[in-house]
Amino acid sequence: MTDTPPDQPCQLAPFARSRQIDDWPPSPQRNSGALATSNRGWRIRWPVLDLATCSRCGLCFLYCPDAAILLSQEGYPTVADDWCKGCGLCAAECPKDSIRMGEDGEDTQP
Amino acid sequence: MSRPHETVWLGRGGQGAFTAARLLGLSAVRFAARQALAFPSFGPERRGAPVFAYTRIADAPIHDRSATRCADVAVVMDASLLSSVSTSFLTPRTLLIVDTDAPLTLALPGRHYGVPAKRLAREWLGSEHTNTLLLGVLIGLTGLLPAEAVADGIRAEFGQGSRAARNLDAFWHAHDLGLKLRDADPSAAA
Amino acid sequence: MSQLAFLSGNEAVAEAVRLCRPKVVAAYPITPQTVVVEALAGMVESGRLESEFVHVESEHSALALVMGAAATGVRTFTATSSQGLLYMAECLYYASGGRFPLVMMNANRALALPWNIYGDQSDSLALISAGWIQAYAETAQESLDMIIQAYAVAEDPAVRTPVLVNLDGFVLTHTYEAVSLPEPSEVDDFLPPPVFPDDYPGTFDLARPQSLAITAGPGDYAVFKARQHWAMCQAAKHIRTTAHAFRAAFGRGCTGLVEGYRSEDAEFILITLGSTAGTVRVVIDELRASGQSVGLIRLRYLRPFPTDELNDALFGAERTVAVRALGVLEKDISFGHQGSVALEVKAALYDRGAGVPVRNFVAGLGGQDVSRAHLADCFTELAATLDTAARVASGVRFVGLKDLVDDHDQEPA
Amino acid sequence: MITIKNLPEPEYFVGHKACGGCGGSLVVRWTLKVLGERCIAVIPAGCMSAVGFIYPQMALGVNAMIAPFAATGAVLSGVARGLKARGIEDVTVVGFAGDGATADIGLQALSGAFDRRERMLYICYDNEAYMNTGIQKSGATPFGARTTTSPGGYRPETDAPKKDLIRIAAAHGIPYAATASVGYANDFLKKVQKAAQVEGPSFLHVFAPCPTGWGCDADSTVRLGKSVVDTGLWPLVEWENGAVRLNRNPARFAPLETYTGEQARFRRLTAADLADLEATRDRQWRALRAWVRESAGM
Repeated sequence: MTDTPPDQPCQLAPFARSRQIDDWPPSPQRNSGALATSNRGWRIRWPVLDLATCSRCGLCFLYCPDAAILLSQEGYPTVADDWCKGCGLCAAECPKDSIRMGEDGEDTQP
Repeated sequence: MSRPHETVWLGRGGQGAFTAARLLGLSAVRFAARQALAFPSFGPERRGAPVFAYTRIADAPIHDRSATRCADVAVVMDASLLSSVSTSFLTPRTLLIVDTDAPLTLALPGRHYGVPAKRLAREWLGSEHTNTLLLGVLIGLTGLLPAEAVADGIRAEFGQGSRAARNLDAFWHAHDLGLKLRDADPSAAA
Repeated sequence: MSQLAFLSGNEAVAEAVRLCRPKVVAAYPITPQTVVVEALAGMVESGRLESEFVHVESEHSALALVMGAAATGVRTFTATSSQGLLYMAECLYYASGGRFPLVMMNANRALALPWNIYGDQSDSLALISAGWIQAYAETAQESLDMIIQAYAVAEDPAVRTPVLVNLDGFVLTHTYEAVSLPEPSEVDDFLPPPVFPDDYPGTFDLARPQSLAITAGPGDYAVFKARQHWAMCQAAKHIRTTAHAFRAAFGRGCTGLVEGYRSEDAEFILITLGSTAGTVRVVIDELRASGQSVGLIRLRYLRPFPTDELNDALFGAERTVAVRALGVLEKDISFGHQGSVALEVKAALYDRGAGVPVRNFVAGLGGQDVSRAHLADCFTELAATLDTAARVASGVRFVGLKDLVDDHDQEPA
Repeated sequence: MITIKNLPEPEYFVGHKACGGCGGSLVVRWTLKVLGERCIAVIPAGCMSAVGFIYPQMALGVNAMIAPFAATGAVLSGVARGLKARGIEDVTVVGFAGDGATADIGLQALSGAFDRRERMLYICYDNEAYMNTGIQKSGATPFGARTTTSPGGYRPETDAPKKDLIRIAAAHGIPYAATASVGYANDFLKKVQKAAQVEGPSFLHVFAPCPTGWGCDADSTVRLGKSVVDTGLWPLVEWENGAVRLNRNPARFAPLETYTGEQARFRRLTAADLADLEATRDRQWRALRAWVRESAGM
């Protein structure tokens, strides 16, 4: 069954398109948090972080509608490649101007 | 095959015509091992408006669900209705029982029996509800069901309280009255 | 043991629901269904039924609400009629597409305009494609029995398709008759528990969260719909096995999706549904007594449509006489064509019934009384159908229209 | 108390297909962080259901279902009663409906659920038009805002403001109703927590910008969420058991242009329109302050 849940909710899980009719669940239902495709292709720009000036306030993490900013144990942000759509909210709301929107694919932590 | 016995009840909304129709059917089914359908004239219930109700009784299961076209018995709880509603279900064979204090002079088909039901209900029941009383007259006159079966039906409907006792009392009195009417006209027996 | 009661169709449904112990009941009144929700309210108040009784603000909400409740894994009930059924039409498709195992009673009633509260079958037949199993009861007893069986069928994990149990408005909903009322323990033994097992598909799961009633794009939608269709087709088998089990447990009831009455040796057969079948039986007995070769086939279920059963009944090996003409009698008209049931029947007969003339009789619209004389007329007309001229006339015959208008009951020239 | 400083780590709304900078998805993400995994979400037809449940990808990490457009309140009721019948008491039932699904087509079902005192949290994420269908006017579209069905800017016969959902909710006498904005996160988080604790229905009306529909930059969502409050166009109000409180009650408002100037939907506003908008705002605030005084028994 393609219905097998991923180990963690809302993690990227590989999903091969069903080929057998029985691979579809019997009704419009599916395990929650079962994701297949990345949103990577949505963006033109993405955040480039200057950790030297980062105050670890966490506002970038707070305001990301896509949960694409992850915080390290120490409170520093990293960018989730699969989820960032490049909207720029994190950069706009960073009180220290530690985030700028660079080209997609640029090193996020130069 | 034998045709089911058809009783038509005619009253005004609130007078208990349908309760009487249902009580007769209930007694037939639960206490006389007969089959019955009981149904009201379909539609919204409006207090005071003319109400028909029907009881269809037979020995075998009743499948016919069409309207009653020929009544064996018609019970009229308010004589004033007879001039304003269609009585096409009356035939020369119909026994027409009418609540009236005055002598009956109706230009309608059927054999007519006048009973001062409201006056008697005030006396026996302390109310103007004539349904159990007219049920008693009907059973006495026609012998359609064993009277004890209808008494059981009344007990099942009204429970054990004083209301049941009063209604039973009225029923039996009325039953005697029906028997007397029948003695005067033996052809009325069902 | 079971007790004999004197109940209306509506009351029989309410008693059946009480015995099935739904955990959530959504109630919105509409004539002629209202007695059902009133009776259930009384049962909840008196403690005879332990259920969340929810007063909703519309039929749309009633069906949406029981869908939400079913998603938590509990048995539910609601009832409606006519405009109410159409008002919840969107949710009917939702519920069947989501494969929620709901049971709903519908008091068959005419549709406005003209506004009319009396019985006919236009409401449920308008929603024949909504993905619900559609059952039509003839008697109060069958209404009670169908409700109980409906839960068994709907909740069967292989079916998971909602069931609509239809009662003719007033003629059945408001008519009192003898009903054998089972004991609660007997129904408990017959049905699964009213709280579904934790792994019941299509319900929330707190240990393993589920997304239900989801979106599917063009690449997947068709697969879900095909599976829904197959489940409905499979349901026919489950309806029959459930009916056999019911008969074994309670000693009564039809076991097929169609029921014949004196039809095996009848040349002229009326096909109908609902309570009108009862009056047809009486007319058949009368006509048989005068030597006429007439019979009845009653459609107990319109979805899944019993194509094979119907064909077997009409053309099967057990017949002793060949069918010469068929009439389909229904309280419905699909404007500009014919009655919906006639269209269904004709489609079902396409392979095996070629050459048998089928006439469509529309009767009982908006509560019009269907009399024995009307039905006898139908059989007379069926016989006349055999002459070539009548055979090609495919129009609808409005039964009894002559009683109402002086000139004609056929389409103006 | 959960604040922006200690927002729980688990994510329950990830990988959804909402537009970049979507305010509505921020509302869902934050709310689920507060409520945690023992929650059942009901989402009617609209942006959040269209972006969160596309088979086979399910973006919500909690139990969830899509409701018929008009029936969020009814489905929430059903879920709440089903849980009650099963004796499950520690699961929050939450609805996320847009402004069309709340102020227009779903108002009847919402009113019924309020009336029945269902134990549910109903969140309206308000982006002020039907966005999932492509920016059509709703009952919550403000004066002067261009939509595809009000191309010249929404101009009703009068200068009536958008439907006052908080007053409609409060008029049902429910225990808790509040407005919030994605621009004021702590205020929002506090209100979600309060609302989830209430016995009975609670209602949050949350300002949730839609960069796609409003013609503003994708990174302006939070900024607009602040400026709409600071200009007085979106009062932060709390109704708790009959008492009304203004969470922000400024003596002076920021100029309207700081809010309208960023959005293409307001581009056609003339100076006279802005004056009308300002007058309407001031009238609303007078009424609001009167409501506060009245509720305090003054």
